[in-house]
Amino acid sequence: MGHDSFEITINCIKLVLIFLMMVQAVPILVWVERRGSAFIQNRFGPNRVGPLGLLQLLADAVKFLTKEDFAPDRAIRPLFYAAPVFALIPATLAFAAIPMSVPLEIGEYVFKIQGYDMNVGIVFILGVSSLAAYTILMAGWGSASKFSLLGALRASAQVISYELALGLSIVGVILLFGTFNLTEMVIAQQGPLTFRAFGHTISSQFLPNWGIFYQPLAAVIFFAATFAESNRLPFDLAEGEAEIVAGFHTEYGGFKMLMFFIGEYGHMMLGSALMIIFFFGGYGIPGVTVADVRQWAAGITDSATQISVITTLVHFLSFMLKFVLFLWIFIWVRWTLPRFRYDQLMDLGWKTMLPWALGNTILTALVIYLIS
Amino acid sequence: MTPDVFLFWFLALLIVGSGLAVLLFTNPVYSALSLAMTMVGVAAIFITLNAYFIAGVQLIVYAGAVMVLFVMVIMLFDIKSEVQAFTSGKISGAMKLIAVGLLSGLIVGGIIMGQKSFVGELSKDAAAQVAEANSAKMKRAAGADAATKELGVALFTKHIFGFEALGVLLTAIAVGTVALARSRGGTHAK
Amino acid sequence: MPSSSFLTDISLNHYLILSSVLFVIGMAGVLLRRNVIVILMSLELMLNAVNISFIAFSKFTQNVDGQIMVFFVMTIAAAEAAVGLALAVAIFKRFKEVNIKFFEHLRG
Amino acid sequence: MDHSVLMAILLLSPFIGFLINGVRYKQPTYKLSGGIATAAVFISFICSVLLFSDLVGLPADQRKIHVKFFEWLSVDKFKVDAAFYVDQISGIMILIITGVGSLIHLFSTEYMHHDKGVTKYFSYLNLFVFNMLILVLGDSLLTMFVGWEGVGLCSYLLIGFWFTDKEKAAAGMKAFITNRVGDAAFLLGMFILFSTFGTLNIQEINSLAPTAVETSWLGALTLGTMFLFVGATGKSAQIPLYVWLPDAMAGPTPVSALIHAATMVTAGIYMIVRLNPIFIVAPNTMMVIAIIGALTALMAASIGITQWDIKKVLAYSTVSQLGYMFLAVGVGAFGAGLFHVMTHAFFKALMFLGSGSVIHAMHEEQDIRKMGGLKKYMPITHWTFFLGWLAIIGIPPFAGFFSKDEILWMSFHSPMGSPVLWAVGALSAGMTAFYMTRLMCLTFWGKSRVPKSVHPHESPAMMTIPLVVLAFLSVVGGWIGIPEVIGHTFGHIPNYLGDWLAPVIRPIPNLAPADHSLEWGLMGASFGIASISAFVAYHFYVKSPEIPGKIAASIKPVYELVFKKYLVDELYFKTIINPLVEISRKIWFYIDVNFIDKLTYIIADLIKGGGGVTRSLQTGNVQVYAMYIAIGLVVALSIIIIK
Repeated sequence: MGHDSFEITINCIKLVLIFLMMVQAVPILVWVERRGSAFIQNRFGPNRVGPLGLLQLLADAVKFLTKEDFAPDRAIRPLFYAAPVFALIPATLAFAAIPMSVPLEIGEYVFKIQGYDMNVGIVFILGVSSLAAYTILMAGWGSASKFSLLGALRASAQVISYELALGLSIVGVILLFGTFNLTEMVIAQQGPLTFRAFGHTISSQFLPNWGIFYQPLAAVIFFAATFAESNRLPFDLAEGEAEIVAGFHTEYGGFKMLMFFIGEYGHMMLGSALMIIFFFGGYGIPGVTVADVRQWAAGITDSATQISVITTLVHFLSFMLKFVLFLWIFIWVRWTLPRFRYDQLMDLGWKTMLPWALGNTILTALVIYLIS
Repeated sequence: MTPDVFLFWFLALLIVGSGLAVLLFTNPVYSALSLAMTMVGVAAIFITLNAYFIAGVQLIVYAGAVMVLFVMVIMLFDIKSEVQAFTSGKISGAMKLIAVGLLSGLIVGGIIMGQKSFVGELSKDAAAQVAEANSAKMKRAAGADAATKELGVALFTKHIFGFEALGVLLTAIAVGTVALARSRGGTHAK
Repeated sequence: MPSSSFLTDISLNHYLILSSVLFVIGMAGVLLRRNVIVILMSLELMLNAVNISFIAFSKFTQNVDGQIMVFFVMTIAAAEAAVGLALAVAIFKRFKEVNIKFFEHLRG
Repeated sequence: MDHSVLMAILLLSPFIGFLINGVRYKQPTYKLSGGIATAAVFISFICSVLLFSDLVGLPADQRKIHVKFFEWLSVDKFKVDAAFYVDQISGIMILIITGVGSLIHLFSTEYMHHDKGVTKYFSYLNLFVFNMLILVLGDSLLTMFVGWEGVGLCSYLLIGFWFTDKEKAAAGMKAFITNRVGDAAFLLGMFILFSTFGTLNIQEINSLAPTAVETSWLGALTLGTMFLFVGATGKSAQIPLYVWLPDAMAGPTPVSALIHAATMVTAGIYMIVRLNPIFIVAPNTMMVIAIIGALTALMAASIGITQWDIKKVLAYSTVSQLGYMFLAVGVGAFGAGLFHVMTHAFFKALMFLGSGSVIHAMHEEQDIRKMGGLKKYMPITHWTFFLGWLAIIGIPPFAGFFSKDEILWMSFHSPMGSPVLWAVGALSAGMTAFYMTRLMCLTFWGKSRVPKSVHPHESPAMMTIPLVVLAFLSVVGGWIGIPEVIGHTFGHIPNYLGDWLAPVIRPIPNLAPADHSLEWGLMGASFGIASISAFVAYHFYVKSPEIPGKIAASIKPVYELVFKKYLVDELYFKTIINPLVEISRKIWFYIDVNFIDKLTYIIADLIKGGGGVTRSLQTGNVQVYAMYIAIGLVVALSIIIIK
């Protein structure tokens, strides 16, 4: 009983921490996005409040929080109010399953830098993130507005369509690593690039053993599909301003609007994290294994706890670097590419990405069957 | 009360409550959302029963796809609240209620009474197994992974015919659904 | 049976009873609701109830076949939902109505 | 060529003709349709000739060509093959059928050219030939029965060919129904023979036939043959079932020639001849046959004297001649009967076709009171008809003389015959001579009574060629069966037909050696009667045409009775048909309307009422149906738990 309650407590703390981390990351991302877009579009962006406009975050937060909380007259209030809250849940729950570093060992306890470790992590993440469609639908329906409803329908159709390509592109990766477990995937990607076939081993000293080298097509499809899943440009038909004002969150303002923001950024973060874990070695450092890092840390200090802490921190840093890079790519793409037309969006999802992902799956299965 | 027990009662209440909500809400949108909630609860129940993979599939297929479809269709129809959500007819209504009540009573009664027979034997075995599972709690994770593999092996060897038959069924369904969706109101169309 | 053990010892029966209660709720929905789509949803509820008992049996007999059956049931449920909704949409397009009372064309 | 191939072509050629014309039955192309039909029958004729010549080539006691195509029926021990065989008897018959048949087809082509249904007509005609061949060639009674029914059908179709005329349709119906009576008897005969011999195969029956004579009236053989004979009276128009044949003249004249003179109506005689081994041992049946035949010959001849319709006269003549044939087989002279079948086929077909030619020339006029003096208008028809006349009244050396004389001689000489039978036969021969001369006089000779509006003319070649051929045959046809007495007198001329048939005909038991002087005397007597009758008739109808009327007036009641055909039709109506109709009507009203119909109505009402009750369960509401399922589930679960 005692052991269980300790576990539960730690798990709760971890979940709260991860949630806070996500929520706190959002203002930074908003700032990056605004500055970055200005940079891309050759403007200044927010630069008045604080150094480099960094305090703009606070100002925005204050503004959001102090705005009047209103609902349209004919809105269906339970749904209208519940939608923003629900927006946070799927992304947070899914993000909690991401392993961000090697486990921390303090004494006899092992703390995973991860909300929870699940053997079928990938399936779970897909399942939870698919719940995001409800948020959009609730918001769209609850607002009692044509634009909202149209946006919601578009968005949910899009999410469902791209989920197929997304899921199928991951199947190749799962076949490759032979596990649903994210941590095991990361471990499998350590060390130099190594091909094993028919008893021969070919390895490269320059390239890390990352998924992208095995599954380039899956990587491309997965990355594109995560854009669609998080409703970001060039797939943001759900909020195409020129057509339907702002889509499902047309009627939202103030703090509720902010929650949708957080949800959207949460999806973005989740996409980036999964991208890293599947194709870019997770928290691993190219050219160096976890053991190497631990050995290096042992040269600095003798305490096992300190060695563990240093190792965990170094890998966390590695993870964060990659993470930020991918988040930047998300922002970069948003301000660079134009929006698709709706039929083009559906054609791309159903007629291009789905068949390619399917082909990739079959090819991978065939190759694995043949060389093993 | 152990966390497992707490979890079971919590989820059971959630499932039954949201299930009743499906039945009782007159607004179909609420019904659909309650159903989605039920689905999530059932997925959680699956997790408590160590069926992780099935839980994930339940989330993806049911909660993620099927229910979204339902909600979308309801929203497309633009039905807000129904004047007559329930069937009229006192006699048939009473008969229906009686049938349902009797059925629930019979099933539950049957389960409890049947302890001495099949279910009872099963429970004894099950108790031993639960004890075994509890003692080997640390190994549970590895066991679950193996279960997923076992599931796949069984699916593609022992139940391959059913799998293929379902594939055919799904193909037929896909064609039929597209045909239905493209029609302008069935055989009455001009 | 004593109530304390009933509350604390979660056995197969608990899952089975949960399953049957859910099944009956779904059945009541099928029998009593008028909206075609709600009826379809109630059907899904019944299928889910069955799934619970499958998984429970699977766990308590340590047999993976139960999970396979759930897999099949889910597939069929998804197919059924697709066809049912397509029919509902077709009917709605034609009659502008989803109340099942209006579809008694096969009345004897 | 292989015999089975020949046989197949022989049988199928008319059938294919029937199919071809049958599918294009609406085409009014008489030349093409007639050409196809004639060619089909002519091919059959060639096959018949080839088969016959093969038959001649075989030794006398093995003259038989048997072809089995497949097993048709097989029920326990009852086996029937689709098999056919040609022997001495059927060989002659197929030559007559296909030979005379193709001539009549040729004649029909021209005769029917104005008719819209000409193609249909030819398809029926071909179907008739096909069925007739099956009847003749079939190796079992059942196969024969198929043909027997088939020709009945074709006869019905062709008699009622102009079915828009109510009387003609009724005539067809009459023929069909009358034949049904005979067919039923034929079936009964078949049953008896099967239960006696255990087979329906004709050859087996013949070989199993006992040699001992059966004297009982109720013996199996007597009964069986009696029933078969009743069947024959239906098909061959004997008392009491002859009534249909005069009415059958409603059909086209070539049909009368082919079916109702030359071929189908002789089927009864053929059947008896073919089964002669069992008939000869049933003397009671033989006696009945002889008496019926003689009576029919006399009665029909007497009616023939009074008729004014050219075809009716010929029809009664046919009935009378058929009576002769039955007389012959009845006294055991099977060969003579078959001989007369052949010669009769020639001259009666000739006369029917001649009458057809006359009718054609007279624009569908059949009343001989409106003819007369046609000799100068239609010379070929007249001369060929004249030869036919000579043949039928029995002037030597024409065909009819030999066959008729043999019949008369045998009816006197055979132990089964008697002087009475001879007397009746001779009397009807005299009557035959009288009415045929009367017909000749009224039609071709004397003063013309042709209405001004009609301009008689000779028929075209297509019609006259068959007449000439048949006239030739009528002249020489009898020479193959010259009686021994004449042959003996004029050098050694053999009786080809008698020798030919000898192996398949059982000899008459206890036949005394012929007394040649008596035979000469009887021959002279019958010839004398015939010539005197002919002369008297010539005198009456050419020299002093008022005499017949006076005679008729002086014996008015008798004349009326004869003129009205002895009121047989009226008798049948009164005694059989009307009561039957009355009883049927009663049965219809009491059993059908009041019982069966009411019963079904009650059942229907019950079902309807029950349906009305259960209908309320079918609300069309899915949920109510689901409720039924739920209730069923409750019941099932309760049962399980209670157990």
